[in-house]
Amino acid sequence: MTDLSIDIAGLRFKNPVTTASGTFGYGEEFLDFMDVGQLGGIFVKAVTGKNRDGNPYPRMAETPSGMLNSVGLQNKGVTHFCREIYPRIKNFRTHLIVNVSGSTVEEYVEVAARINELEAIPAIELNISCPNVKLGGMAFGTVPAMATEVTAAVRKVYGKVLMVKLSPNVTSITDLAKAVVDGGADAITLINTLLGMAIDVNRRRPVLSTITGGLSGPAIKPVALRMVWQVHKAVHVPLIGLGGIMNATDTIEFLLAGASAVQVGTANFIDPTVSLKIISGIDDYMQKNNFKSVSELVGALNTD
Amino acid sequence: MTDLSIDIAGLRFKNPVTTASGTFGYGEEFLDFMDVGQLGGIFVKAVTGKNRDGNPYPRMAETPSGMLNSVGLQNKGVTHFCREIYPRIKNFRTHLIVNVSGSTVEEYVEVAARINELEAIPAIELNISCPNVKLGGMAFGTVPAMATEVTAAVRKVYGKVLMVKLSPNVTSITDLAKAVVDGGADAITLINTLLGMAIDVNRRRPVLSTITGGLSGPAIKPVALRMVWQVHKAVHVPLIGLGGIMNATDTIEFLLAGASAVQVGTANFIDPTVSLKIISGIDDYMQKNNFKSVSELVGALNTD
Amino acid sequence: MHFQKVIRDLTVLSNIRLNDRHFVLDLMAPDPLPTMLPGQFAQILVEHSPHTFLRRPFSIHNVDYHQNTIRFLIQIKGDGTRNLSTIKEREILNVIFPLGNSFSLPVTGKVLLVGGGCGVAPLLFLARFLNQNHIHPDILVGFRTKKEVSEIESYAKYGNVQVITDDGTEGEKGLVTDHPVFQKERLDYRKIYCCGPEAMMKAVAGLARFHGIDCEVSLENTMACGFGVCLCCITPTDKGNERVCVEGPVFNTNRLNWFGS
Amino acid sequence: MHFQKVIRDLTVLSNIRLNDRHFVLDLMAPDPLPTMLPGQFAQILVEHSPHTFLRRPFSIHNVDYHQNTIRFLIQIKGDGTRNLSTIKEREILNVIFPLGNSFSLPVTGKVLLVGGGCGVAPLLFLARFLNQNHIHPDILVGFRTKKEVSEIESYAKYGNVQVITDDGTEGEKGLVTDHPVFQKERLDYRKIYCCGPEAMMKAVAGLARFHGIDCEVSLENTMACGFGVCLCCITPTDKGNERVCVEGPVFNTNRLNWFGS
Ligand SMILES: Cc1cc2nc3c(=O)[nH]c(=O)nc-3n(C[C@H](O)[C@H](O)[C@H](O)COP(=O)(O)OP(=O)(O)OC[C@H]3O[C@@H](n4cnc5c(N)ncnc54)[C@H](O)[C@@H]3O)c2cc1C
Ligand SMILES: Cc1cc2nc3c(=O)[nH]c(=O)nc-3n(C[C@H](O)[C@H](O)[C@H](O)COP(=O)(O)OP(=O)(O)OC[C@H]3O[C@@H](n4cnc5c(N)ncnc54)[C@H](O)[C@@H]3O)c2cc1C
Ligand SMILES: Cc1cc2nc3c(=O)[nH]c(=O)nc-3n(C[C@H](O)[C@H](O)[C@H](O)COP(=O)(O)O)c2cc1C
Ligand SMILES: Cc1cc2nc3c(=O)[nH]c(=O)nc-3n(C[C@H](O)[C@H](O)[C@H](O)COP(=O)(O)O)c2cc1C
Ligand code: FES
Ligand code: FES
Repeated sequence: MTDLSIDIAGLRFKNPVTTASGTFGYGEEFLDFMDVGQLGGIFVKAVTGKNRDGNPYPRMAETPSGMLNSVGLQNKGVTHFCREIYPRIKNFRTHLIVNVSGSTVEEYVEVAARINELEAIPAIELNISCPNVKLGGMAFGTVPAMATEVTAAVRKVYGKVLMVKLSPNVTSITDLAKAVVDGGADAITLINTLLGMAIDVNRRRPVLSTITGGLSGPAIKPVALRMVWQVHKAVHVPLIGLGGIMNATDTIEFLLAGASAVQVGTANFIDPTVSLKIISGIDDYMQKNNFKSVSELVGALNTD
Repeated sequence: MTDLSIDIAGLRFKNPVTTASGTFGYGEEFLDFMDVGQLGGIFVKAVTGKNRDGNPYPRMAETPSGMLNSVGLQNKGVTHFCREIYPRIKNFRTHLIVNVSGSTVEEYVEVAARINELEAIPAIELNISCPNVKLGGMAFGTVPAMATEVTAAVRKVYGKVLMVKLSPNVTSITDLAKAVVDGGADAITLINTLLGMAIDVNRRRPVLSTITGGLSGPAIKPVALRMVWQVHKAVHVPLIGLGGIMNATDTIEFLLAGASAVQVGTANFIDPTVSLKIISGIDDYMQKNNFKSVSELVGALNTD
Repeated sequence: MHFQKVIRDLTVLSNIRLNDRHFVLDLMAPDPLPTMLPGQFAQILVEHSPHTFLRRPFSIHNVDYHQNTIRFLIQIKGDGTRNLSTIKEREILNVIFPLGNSFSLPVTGKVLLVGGGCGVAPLLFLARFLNQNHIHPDILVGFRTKKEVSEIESYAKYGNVQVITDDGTEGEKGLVTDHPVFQKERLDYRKIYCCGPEAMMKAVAGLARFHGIDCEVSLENTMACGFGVCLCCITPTDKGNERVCVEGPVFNTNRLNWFGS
Repeated sequence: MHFQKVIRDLTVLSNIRLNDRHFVLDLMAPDPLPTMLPGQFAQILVEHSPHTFLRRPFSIHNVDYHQNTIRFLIQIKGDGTRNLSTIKEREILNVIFPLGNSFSLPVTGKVLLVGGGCGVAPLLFLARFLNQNHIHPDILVGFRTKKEVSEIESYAKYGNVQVITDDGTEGEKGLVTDHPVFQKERLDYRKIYCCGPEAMMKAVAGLARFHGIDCEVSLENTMACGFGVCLCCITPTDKGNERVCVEGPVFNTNRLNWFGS
């Protein structure tokens, strides 16, 4: 038997396979398909200060080995989350981590402070890919100083494990990683979606109502792996890697590149049980290659 | 009959379909397969000041709907190009455009000045994705001031059509586009490859000798389209779009997003004759949709 | 009402080509099928199609609980459906089902089913279901042309079928709303169930509304997951943005914003 | 020497499974085949395989100019070859060929062909070609185990075949270099042609060099285009980085940097 458990900033995960925010709902929709208690963790979908309707339809376009979405953080706000959702899911036997989003530093702080009070939530993941409404719509995650600022502000009110999720749409991912570590991040998730676009030539219109949207799926895996590897060399906090993971092999690639855990995103849409298959696939790989603990794989890429 | 010809900075292309640098050699290898004179143009592979051996093997990794390469500008240098290659290809009945690369401003200028003397070459394409050896390896194409500087320096010695090819690995592609227009670019090509990585889990090693490499193919098309559209709104020089084009539909998407012409890259490896199929596919589309001139399609995306 | 959703490898029992653009797939499950209702759909995984990344949603056309078979009526649109059209007997398809809500239980009185093109798919199951509930519906099906008219005998088992074609090569000529059943004096239905292209559903819903008839439609939408987690498939309703794959695909047209506010 | 390269839709004439991991494809052209030589290869497009983006290179195993057929011997490695292994008669494959250089024209005197596993593919065509040039080669073929030993009769038509298996279940036991032909006193060949896994080719090349025998190998490599434009497939030679798909795949081992400098 191999040891799949892994420590991330003092939090023990039973295995390194978690599900990505926005692709797993609150986990409830998966109960028909699987025992969610077998997952390393669930990153529940983005929670903002107030209710958000999200963007108009159409919100999705299929692309080669991927998809674009422009859901736009649709959710009923933090109060609804705490009152309605949390009681329904708090007994799932896995780490529940809330993806915290906002358009101002104040909104991030408000949501983080409210989530801090929920006993069964051991960590949050700050989603800093959102445009900062006060600073002309430039995303928090694209300017290092802004990234440090929002992380530090949340750090003040949030006492548990603070993860920050980075956007890949930047010239230097390592600058952003260092910026959030400076702000007090305990761990870094990467990557969020690449900004992309799809066009319908028959209608001569963008497919998405928002014109551009976020690209996810296997198409982005090479970029995601590269960023995990670059950040792994640049900072000393644990990393959670994602982007196009479809199977155990993809997952092991992220671990080797330096991720301590992974998130499965778009793949959940194609096979809702894929995470469990990945967990057993990692175990197979470790047995075949004589690894005892999954932590031996983390950053074990041989580059000489 | 539709009119497929298009003007780019005063240069008339017989149609908007050209082939991308590094994916079409010097055109000679395609003579068995097709009449290259039917192409709008050929962007020949990168030419540098001196001979370059390129990177060690392995230089290629297949990825979902794409591939990574780390060829590394292998070529025999500008003198060899002018003496040996140019005489062999100068009578191809299509626009031959040389992709000019370097590691210092001086190298770009030297190569551009030499190519300026070749009568049958009506334009060059500056490839500013290369790392600047004098400035710590940061690519010319990622820092606007550096991009302006190298463009302006080449502008001084190069009298014909000056195109600059941008790297997508930046936070703001429009800043870079404006920078090269400031430097005197007549047209902008976008995009070059996305920086990515592939890992072999059996050997626990990177697949590429250089660890990271350039991602091309359909996987990057959504990102490329988004950048063409953003730049089309931001600057007023003609654009040449590329990234993942496999067929006429993809091409029309780029034209609608704002490109005046396209380059076909990785697709040449899969079907060496694909460019000719694309040309006739555009004609079909125009006939079906009652367009007379291909220029009517450029930027014709309806976004209200 | 919660329907247990399952992921199953189903075996292709038959793949019958109806015409150039349509085919019927019968899939068989090894174990008993879960309960499903008309209007629900399935998400089919299309392997071997390089241009089909996500699953493809298809309405349940019919179910046979005795033989453990489930039937789909599919129109060839792009790579995914083209690929499915070539699948052979004994091959395996991975399917998630049943998904979404269903047409609401029938009221007493006359009801009309209106289907256009491939939108007829859920109506066969619905007609049978109404029949089991002692309702003999009127069924109006529209096709482009005679060559595409199909399965009329199947519908005829459960109701009075009328056909209309765009080009008049069979039945009446015109769009479904041109059909005599929509003449004012005959519009004495308690309910209209409609499925087809959005423009058609809007036209039918408009007539129904004008005559004060309850109308339910089955919406199409681009779906990534099909089971409620991606929020890609929303439609604006009186309750805000609702998911077509969970709160739909069947909506009472009074709840949609089709008629302005 | 320039070989006219063509892109053709070829029809699958037969797909014969040799064992768990190997199969032989016969493809037929509608028009006369271009001239090709042993050592050259083809790039096959694998459709219907979502994980196969680029073409796949395979050596020409044999050619029949009268019947316009070309044969490939293929080992199942990943998705692309697995997909090809299921292709049926009459299906179409798009193929670019002939690509690359060829084994050099034979010298007089004894020659040895050494193939390991799937590396035997180009050697059948080569053996036939040598035969046509009045050379009767010794042919040593290595396999993992008896079950994988195949096509021995085909080789036997053109030379003296000897078999060695890793597990000794047929012929000698061990790696090809363990075979008695490599015993010093018997190594009186003028030339050795070798194709197989790189480690095997290096071992054979080392022995050949030690005994002063000319040795040609056919290199594998990851290829994007296969016809010389991408520069992905280079190998270091005495002339710098050369393209395996154009200047190769066959190289005289003296030109490679296998033995240090
Ligand atoms: C709830 C529901 C039930 C459906 N029932 C049936 C049915 O019973 N029979 C039938 O033939 N079709 C049905 N459809 C439509 C069917 O899903 C699409 O025709 C199919 O997904 C097209 O796939 P493709 O790969 O062939 O085409 P593509 O090449 O992907 O696209 C062709 C066209 O179909 C549209 N489309 C693509 N993917 C989807 C998607 N996931 N959802 C909706 N539209 C899409 C595209 O916008 C495009 O215009 C249903 C759709 C929904 C949402
Ligand atoms: C000149 C040449 C001639 C060849 N002749 C034969 C032959 O006659 N019979 C035969 O069975 N095989 C031959 N091969 C090897 C064959 O091309 C690969 O086994 C095949 O491409 C694997 O494809 P796949 O999709 O099944 O495997 P993948 O899943 O793509 O990969 C499986 C393994 O094969 C390697 N591989 C993948 N793509 C290539 C590629 N384009 N070139 C080389 N290696 C690759 C990968 O590194 C990996 O280790 C030849 C290769 C070359 C370069
Ligand atoms: C439909 C959809 C909704 C998403 N919503 C969120 C979100 O609310 N917050 C967030 O941080 N990331 C969100 N993401 C991004 C994913 O969590 C993930 O970073 C991205 O999809 C890349 O991983 P993948 O390729 O495995 O899907 C969303 C992605 C998709 C496809
Ligand atoms: C093998 C290979 C070599 C390339 N060499 C060059 C080069 O020398 N100069 C350059 O500007 N771009 C080079 N590129 C980038 C392409 O020109 C093009 O920008 C990129 O591949 C995206 O287009 P595609 O997806 O259509 O291939 C190369 C790409 C590939 C795949
Ligand atoms: S398709 Fe994902 S929520 Fe409906
Ligand atoms: S594979 Fe492209 S040059 Fe050899």
